[in-house]
Amino acid sequence: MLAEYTGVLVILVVGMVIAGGMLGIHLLIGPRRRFAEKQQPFECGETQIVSPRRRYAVKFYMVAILFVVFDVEAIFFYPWGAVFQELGWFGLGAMFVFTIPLAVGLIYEWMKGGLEW
Amino acid sequence: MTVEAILFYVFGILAVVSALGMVLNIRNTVASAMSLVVTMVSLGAIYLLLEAYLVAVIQIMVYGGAIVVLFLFVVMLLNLSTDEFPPGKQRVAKLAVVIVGVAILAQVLVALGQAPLLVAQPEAVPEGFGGYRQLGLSLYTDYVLLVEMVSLLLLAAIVGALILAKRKID
Amino acid sequence: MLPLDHVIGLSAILFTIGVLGVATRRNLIVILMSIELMLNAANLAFVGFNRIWSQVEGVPAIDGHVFVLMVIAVAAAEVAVGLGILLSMFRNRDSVNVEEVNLLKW
Amino acid sequence: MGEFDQYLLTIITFFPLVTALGLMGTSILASWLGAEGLPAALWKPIALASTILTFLLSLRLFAVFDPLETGFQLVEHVPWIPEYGIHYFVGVDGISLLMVLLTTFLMPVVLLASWNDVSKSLRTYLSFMLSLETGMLGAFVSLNLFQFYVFWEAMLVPMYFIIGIWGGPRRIYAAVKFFLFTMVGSLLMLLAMLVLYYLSFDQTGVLNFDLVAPPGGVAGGLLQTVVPLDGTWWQTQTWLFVAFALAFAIKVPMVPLHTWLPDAHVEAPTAGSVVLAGVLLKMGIYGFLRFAIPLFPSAAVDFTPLIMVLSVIGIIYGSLVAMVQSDIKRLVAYSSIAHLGFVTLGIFALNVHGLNGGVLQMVNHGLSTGALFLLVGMLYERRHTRQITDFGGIARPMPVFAACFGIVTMSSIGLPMLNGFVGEFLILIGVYLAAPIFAIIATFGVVLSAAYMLWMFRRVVFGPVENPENRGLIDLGLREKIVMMAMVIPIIWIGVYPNPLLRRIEPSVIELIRQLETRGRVVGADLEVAPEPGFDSEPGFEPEPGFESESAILDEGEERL
Amino acid sequence: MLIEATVKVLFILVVMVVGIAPVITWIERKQSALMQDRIGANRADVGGITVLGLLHPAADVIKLMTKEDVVPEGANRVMHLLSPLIVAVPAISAFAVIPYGGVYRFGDTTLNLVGADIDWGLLYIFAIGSIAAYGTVIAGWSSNNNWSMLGGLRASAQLISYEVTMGLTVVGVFMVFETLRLSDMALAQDTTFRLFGFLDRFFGLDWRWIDQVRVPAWGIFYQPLGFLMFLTAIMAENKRPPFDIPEGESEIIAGYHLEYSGMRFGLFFMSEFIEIIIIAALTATIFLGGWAVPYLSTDTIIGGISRFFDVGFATCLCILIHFSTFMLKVFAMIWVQMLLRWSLPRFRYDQVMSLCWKILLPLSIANIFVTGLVLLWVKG
Amino acid sequence: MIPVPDLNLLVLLPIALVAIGSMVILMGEILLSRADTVLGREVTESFIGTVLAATAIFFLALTLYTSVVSFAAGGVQVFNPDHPMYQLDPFSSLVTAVVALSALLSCALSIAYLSELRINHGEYYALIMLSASGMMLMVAAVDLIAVFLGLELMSIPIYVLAGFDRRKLRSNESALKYFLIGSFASAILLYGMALLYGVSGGTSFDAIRAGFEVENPIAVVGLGLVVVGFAFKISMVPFHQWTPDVYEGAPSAVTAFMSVTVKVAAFAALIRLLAMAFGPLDESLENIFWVLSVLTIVVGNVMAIIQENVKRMLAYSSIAHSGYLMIGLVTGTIQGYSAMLFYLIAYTFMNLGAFGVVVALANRGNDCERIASFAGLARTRPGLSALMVLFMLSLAGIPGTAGFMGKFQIFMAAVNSGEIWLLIIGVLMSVVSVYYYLRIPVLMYMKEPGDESHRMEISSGEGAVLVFCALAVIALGLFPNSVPTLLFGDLDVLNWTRRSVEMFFGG
Repeated sequence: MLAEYTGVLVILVVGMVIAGGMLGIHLLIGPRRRFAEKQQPFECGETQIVSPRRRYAVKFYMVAILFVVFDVEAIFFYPWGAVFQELGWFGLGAMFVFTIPLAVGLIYEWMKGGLEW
Repeated sequence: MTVEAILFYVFGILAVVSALGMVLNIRNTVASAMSLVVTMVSLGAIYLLLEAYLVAVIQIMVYGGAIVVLFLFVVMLLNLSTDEFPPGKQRVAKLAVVIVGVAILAQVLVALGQAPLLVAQPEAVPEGFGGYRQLGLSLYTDYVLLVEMVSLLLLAAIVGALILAKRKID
Repeated sequence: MLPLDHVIGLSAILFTIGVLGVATRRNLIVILMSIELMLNAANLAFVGFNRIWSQVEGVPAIDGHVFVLMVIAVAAAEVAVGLGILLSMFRNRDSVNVEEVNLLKW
Repeated sequence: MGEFDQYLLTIITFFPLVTALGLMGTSILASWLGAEGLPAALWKPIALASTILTFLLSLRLFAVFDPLETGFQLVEHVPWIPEYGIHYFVGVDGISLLMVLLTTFLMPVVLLASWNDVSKSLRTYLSFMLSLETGMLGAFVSLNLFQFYVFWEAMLVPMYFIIGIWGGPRRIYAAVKFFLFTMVGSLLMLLAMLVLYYLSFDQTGVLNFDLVAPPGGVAGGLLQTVVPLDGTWWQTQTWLFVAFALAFAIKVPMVPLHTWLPDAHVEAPTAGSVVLAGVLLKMGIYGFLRFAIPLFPSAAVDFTPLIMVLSVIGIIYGSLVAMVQSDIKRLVAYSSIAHLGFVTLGIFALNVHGLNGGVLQMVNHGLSTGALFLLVGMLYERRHTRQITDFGGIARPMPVFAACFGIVTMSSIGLPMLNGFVGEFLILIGVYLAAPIFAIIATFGVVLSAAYMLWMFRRVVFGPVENPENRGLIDLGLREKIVMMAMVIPIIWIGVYPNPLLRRIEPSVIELIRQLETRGRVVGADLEVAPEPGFDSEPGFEPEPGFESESAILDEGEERL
Repeated sequence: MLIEATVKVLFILVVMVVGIAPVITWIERKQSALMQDRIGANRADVGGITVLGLLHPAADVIKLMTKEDVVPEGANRVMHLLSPLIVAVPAISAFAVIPYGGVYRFGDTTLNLVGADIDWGLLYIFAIGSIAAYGTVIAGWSSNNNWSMLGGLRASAQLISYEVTMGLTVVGVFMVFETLRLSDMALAQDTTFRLFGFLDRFFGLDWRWIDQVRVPAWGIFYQPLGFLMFLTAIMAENKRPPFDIPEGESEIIAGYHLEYSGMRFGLFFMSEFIEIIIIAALTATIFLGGWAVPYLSTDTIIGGISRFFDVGFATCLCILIHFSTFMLKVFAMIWVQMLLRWSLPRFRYDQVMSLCWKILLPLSIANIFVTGLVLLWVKG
Repeated sequence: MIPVPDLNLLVLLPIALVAIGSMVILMGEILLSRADTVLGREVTESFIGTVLAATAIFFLALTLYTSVVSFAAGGVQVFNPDHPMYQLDPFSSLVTAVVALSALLSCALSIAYLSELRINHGEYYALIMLSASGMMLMVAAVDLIAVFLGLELMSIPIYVLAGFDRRKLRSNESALKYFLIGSFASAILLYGMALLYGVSGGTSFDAIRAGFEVENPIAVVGLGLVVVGFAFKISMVPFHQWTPDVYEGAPSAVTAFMSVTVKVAAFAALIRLLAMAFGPLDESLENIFWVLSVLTIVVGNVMAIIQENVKRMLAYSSIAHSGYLMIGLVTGTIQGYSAMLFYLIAYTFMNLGAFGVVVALANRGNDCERIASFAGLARTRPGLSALMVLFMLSLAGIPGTAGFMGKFQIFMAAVNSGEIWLLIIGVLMSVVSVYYYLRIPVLMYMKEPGDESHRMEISSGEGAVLVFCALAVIALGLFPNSVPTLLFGDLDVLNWTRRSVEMFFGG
């Protein structure tokens, strides 16, 4: 079984070599002329007045939290989908029951404005 | 030593190092989170080596891809990138926890040394072990109750997160 | 063929690192991450042990794997709620230092 | 016995509680319905009527009681929690009969006496008093250890509130102290009870909390339990006795454990003090008589010297401390310690005279000290002070009061023809027979008590009226006169003709002594052989003289000391 | 084994990454020019030869290589360097599981034309993709630039949102093909089915001509809605227009890679194009039959050719045909993406999120259950 | 197609009802908050709250009914005979019923409180029910996976509930602490379970029972970690530090709920685990429990004395009660376990009552929680004060109350096992506890009122709950074997508890 993963290992290594090599070459041949203005973060010509290291809208968190929850939901779907035909009606029923609370959760989130941007 | 064993040690060491990096890096929380990603991915690789295929991919998807992302979000968005907090009180309690933790570790390691688990180690696992097919079939027959319960748990998480995090609840 | 003893040993080490993280760090996020690390250590132990107990009386047994799946789901829910709590606290106070969680004596 | 008498004890016990619940219940019901409850003017009369009715019922009890019969009478035995051998099991013998009577008698008197004392949340007060009465009565008639414990603790709560709410300035301290002291002992007693319970279970195979075998019951009572004298430490009789004795000694109180008493007495409202002194303190002695001594006879005998010493110390100490008190109530409180020292002394003489006297003296003390507290309360009501120095020459404005005070004081001292004398005399005889030296010291205590009582009496009642505030004092009103009459008449009656009481006490006392004999030292040395009554000691065991007769007891007592 | 895997992997990498990826940049320019009535890339020349502007990709590389590597002050240098790698490596690695040919038998040996024929290939891509999400967010964060930060946030929020939907939209396909292995999926599509076969359940007939209509057993015919949703989701994953809110230049300049220059930017750029290929290859594999030639199953092809040639040669030819078919489909999908990219205006961010959570997510769940019901009904 | 497993869906009814209820509430909350009028009534926030609470109570009552029916039917039913995860037997039915009842009472208690604190969101009830479903899973589980899942399903909603008053920092912090400690504990528990799985090769209790060996150090460590994990939940010393903080910070109604149900569920699950998966306890474990029990009793009682906050005081008192309950664990006998169960039932009513009084006093967004603010309460709120006295007496273990019957049975069991020293310590500490429990009656009845403003009216929900608890406390205290009820005849709680645990001993 594990033999199947050789390709993955290879491509990971190759991928790193490619990406790393490109960066490396660039570092080698790229010019280097630094001065203060160039090093400043780009703010359309203004000097930076607000640090980006601050709190952002809560929506982002809501999305991330929702994502985590629904990602878990999704991983329960994958193996189920793959064996669905073997499970038959029973499997469909089980998954239906599984989905109800999540659907309720989604509707709830939706209606409560948790999905509004 | 087989290739698998070598890979196991590589990933094991990677996991430990990155875990230590996560815990010990007190200057940069984002880096801590990224270290955690490395740990998670290494663990995923070890799961693969242990022929827990579905678990491995789910580990990477959920732990590596979702949970730590959430951490990272919070770290970045709340600007918790550095945390040079003043040294804390309660040294004793913490020391106690540390000692107990290390003691348990030692205990387990010694126990492992004394009573090797090798006795029952099977050379090969049954056909299809750890794949999505076997796991899927068991999950939705033998363990179907747990699956339903997980969905309740997720419902609770959704509701709870919304209640707590949303600025205004109507 | 993996050295399963070492797998369990690795999980114990990771678990301990997690405990140490919880005990020594004061950044709430890092504490949470350490707890996740502990859960992962347990997962590793489950998977490792399941490799040993891949067959019980001739029947493939995957209790450990199922447990891990459940733990992952639980961890996700836990993190979602935990960060929600963190957010609601952060909204009222600007710190995530455990030691500043001090209205109630810790 | 008629149908009615069969349930007499239950009715007596629970009648006050029912009244209390009725008082509270109607108000709750009324407030729910939005209607007006019972008019406030009716509360006191209803409570009083209830207590008087209870007293009348207990007189009926007195009449029904057969003085010739030993053992428990009017027994009721109903399963309560039969899984654990807990039954509702009541019955009276001579001792508890008197205690019941004393209780039911004191309650109406007390209520009448404190007619105007209490204005703050009156209904609650009355309910507490009534439920207190139930608690006390229940404890006196219980023959099931568990049930006893329930009542024993249950009466604590109302008393605690009575002291704490309606008491004097330091009432909270006093109330909490009272509660905590009692709790320590009683919880240890609970433990000992449980140990005993399982001992009995081991021996009989039946889970049983009954003290004696119920009528028609198969299981023997706990009294049949053989408590080993050695064994696991927590199973030895000694330790079990200590646990029980501690609980009772705190309640009595015996000397090193007495410190709650002055506080409680002083801070309690008059009614509370009277009930406390009159009944609650007796609970400790009653506990010794009913439980500690018969259950653990050998240990009791072993501990006799210690308890006697403590009693004597109590007598002397109480008297001496009483002597230096400037507060009348405090003085009476310390005198209580001294008097109860007498009682325990008499009880632990463990012979007929001592026990007879002790039991009688319990009644006497209840009457005389109760009356004293009542009188002090009446004074306090008028002057709002209890300092001896504030008074003087009370006899002039308040002759009736002075007369009553005089009689009661004399009774307390133990003047012949008054009740105190009979009791103290019997006790002294008993103690003398058992341990002459203690009798002598105790006699000295009598002298001391005379000294402080008379000294106090003189300073309060006689002499010129120095304090102008005392000049205008009004003498006892009709209500107060009735109260005092109610107290004084039995004081004199018992002093002159104690026989009706003694007649009823004696069989029970003899029964108790028989218990001691049959389950004395030999018992428990060998678990297999439970000796029959009159069974002589077996060879190899420490010889113990058989308790054949009264004289034998006397001999034994002399021999021992 | 190692060598075989390496060869297979390198082959696809060379074809896709080295071969196609640069070409796509050119295609994009030319196509957009075509659509906008311009000429498009035509300036880069080597000695006056422009070859329709085909030299532009090479010029781009050289330019990026020789640009200065600027790291803004206040940036986290390590993270700044890491994030393009985190984006690029997963993108490249995704090729490992994409089957570009079927399983062929040469005597005793079998040739399986997929870099790593792992059991849960599709999940592998999802997993890889979820790791790639770190790249954008880290890039945005490490640059110490408000626009970058905002871009990174938007990018990651969008990525993770669509990750869920993307997963759920293909569950229907799993159910139909009963597998998560991409090569099995492709194999399963190497046949045809009666399009209206399910009507048998209702009419019980051999029912006119319509009953005999056969179509290739492609995912798109089983899961038309799934195909559309999957395409939408996976395109959103790539953050290309019309889903390019994270880098919407009119709002936040260039988003998370604003502070990137030189090859660091090049890697972001490259992975974006690699992802286009992956999307194309993946949709082709899942929904368009992968390497399968419509109506001509492998056996038919080999059988047909081997009538004239020897079996080995026939198989080789078949491989060639299959690979070409695959590449054709890939290019078709790339073309579709380009078409979409240049036809549709950019969504607003709230529209993107609504589309994901309020439309695609419920629809995909509904799709799963409808699929389930139909499947079970048809099976009886 | 695989053969369809032979599931016994009816067994799942209690959990299913609660879960459905929670979803109905969520949907109802959405529908109601979007409607202007319902059946001609204007939809106000309090109306929504009441309707949703009524829904919750309805479903919990159904759950209660089903679990009682299942208890009455007796016998052991499993959800999936091939792979038992969830087993409804007398023990789990009884505990399920208790959980349902206390959740029901908590819901009724919260209606007015939530609007008083202006946190009247319908999610509250949904979360309570979700948590209850977790408890039900946990107490009926016969598999470590289900135990763990149930534990988490129980905890996660409670973390949220603890922080339900989002605008208050204290509530936030309470939630945060509970969350941190709780998830730390579950991680420990989980690792223990992993080790147990490792030595036995299965996660079901049967497998563990077969595979557990005291000689195996890994097994011992695993068991230890599992116990530690539970120790956090039942606030066993030295894992108790979170309790007072969390109890104090959380909204009172939530504290009432979690102080009761979590303890019941966690203890029940622990008993079940120890009895079913480990059989008779090893002596060394007994000794550890002995020590921990003493520590818990002493620390809980001693610390309670110095508290100035009612909720903190009750928190320490609940720690102390955990200690008493652990005496039952030390004995490990049928008697000890049934005594624990009885104690838990008694504790449910008395603690819920005590917190209920605190809840009923909450005024205009503020909890009434300083002990000093109880001064003179008897004057202004005589009824509440009387009830509070009753609950305090019961907590202190005065005869005639449920608390006493509980303690009494625990003591009986301990005496029977010869744990005299443990008991002596317990008894002495009981006296200490009397001291702090009495402080409240002292203040209420014997002190003059301060300038605190309490809520002056009691809502019908609170009133009903308090009266119910009071009646239950008295009834259980006086007639543990035949609680008289109007509708259902006499309830023999004493035998119920015994019947429930007999199963563990092959009865």
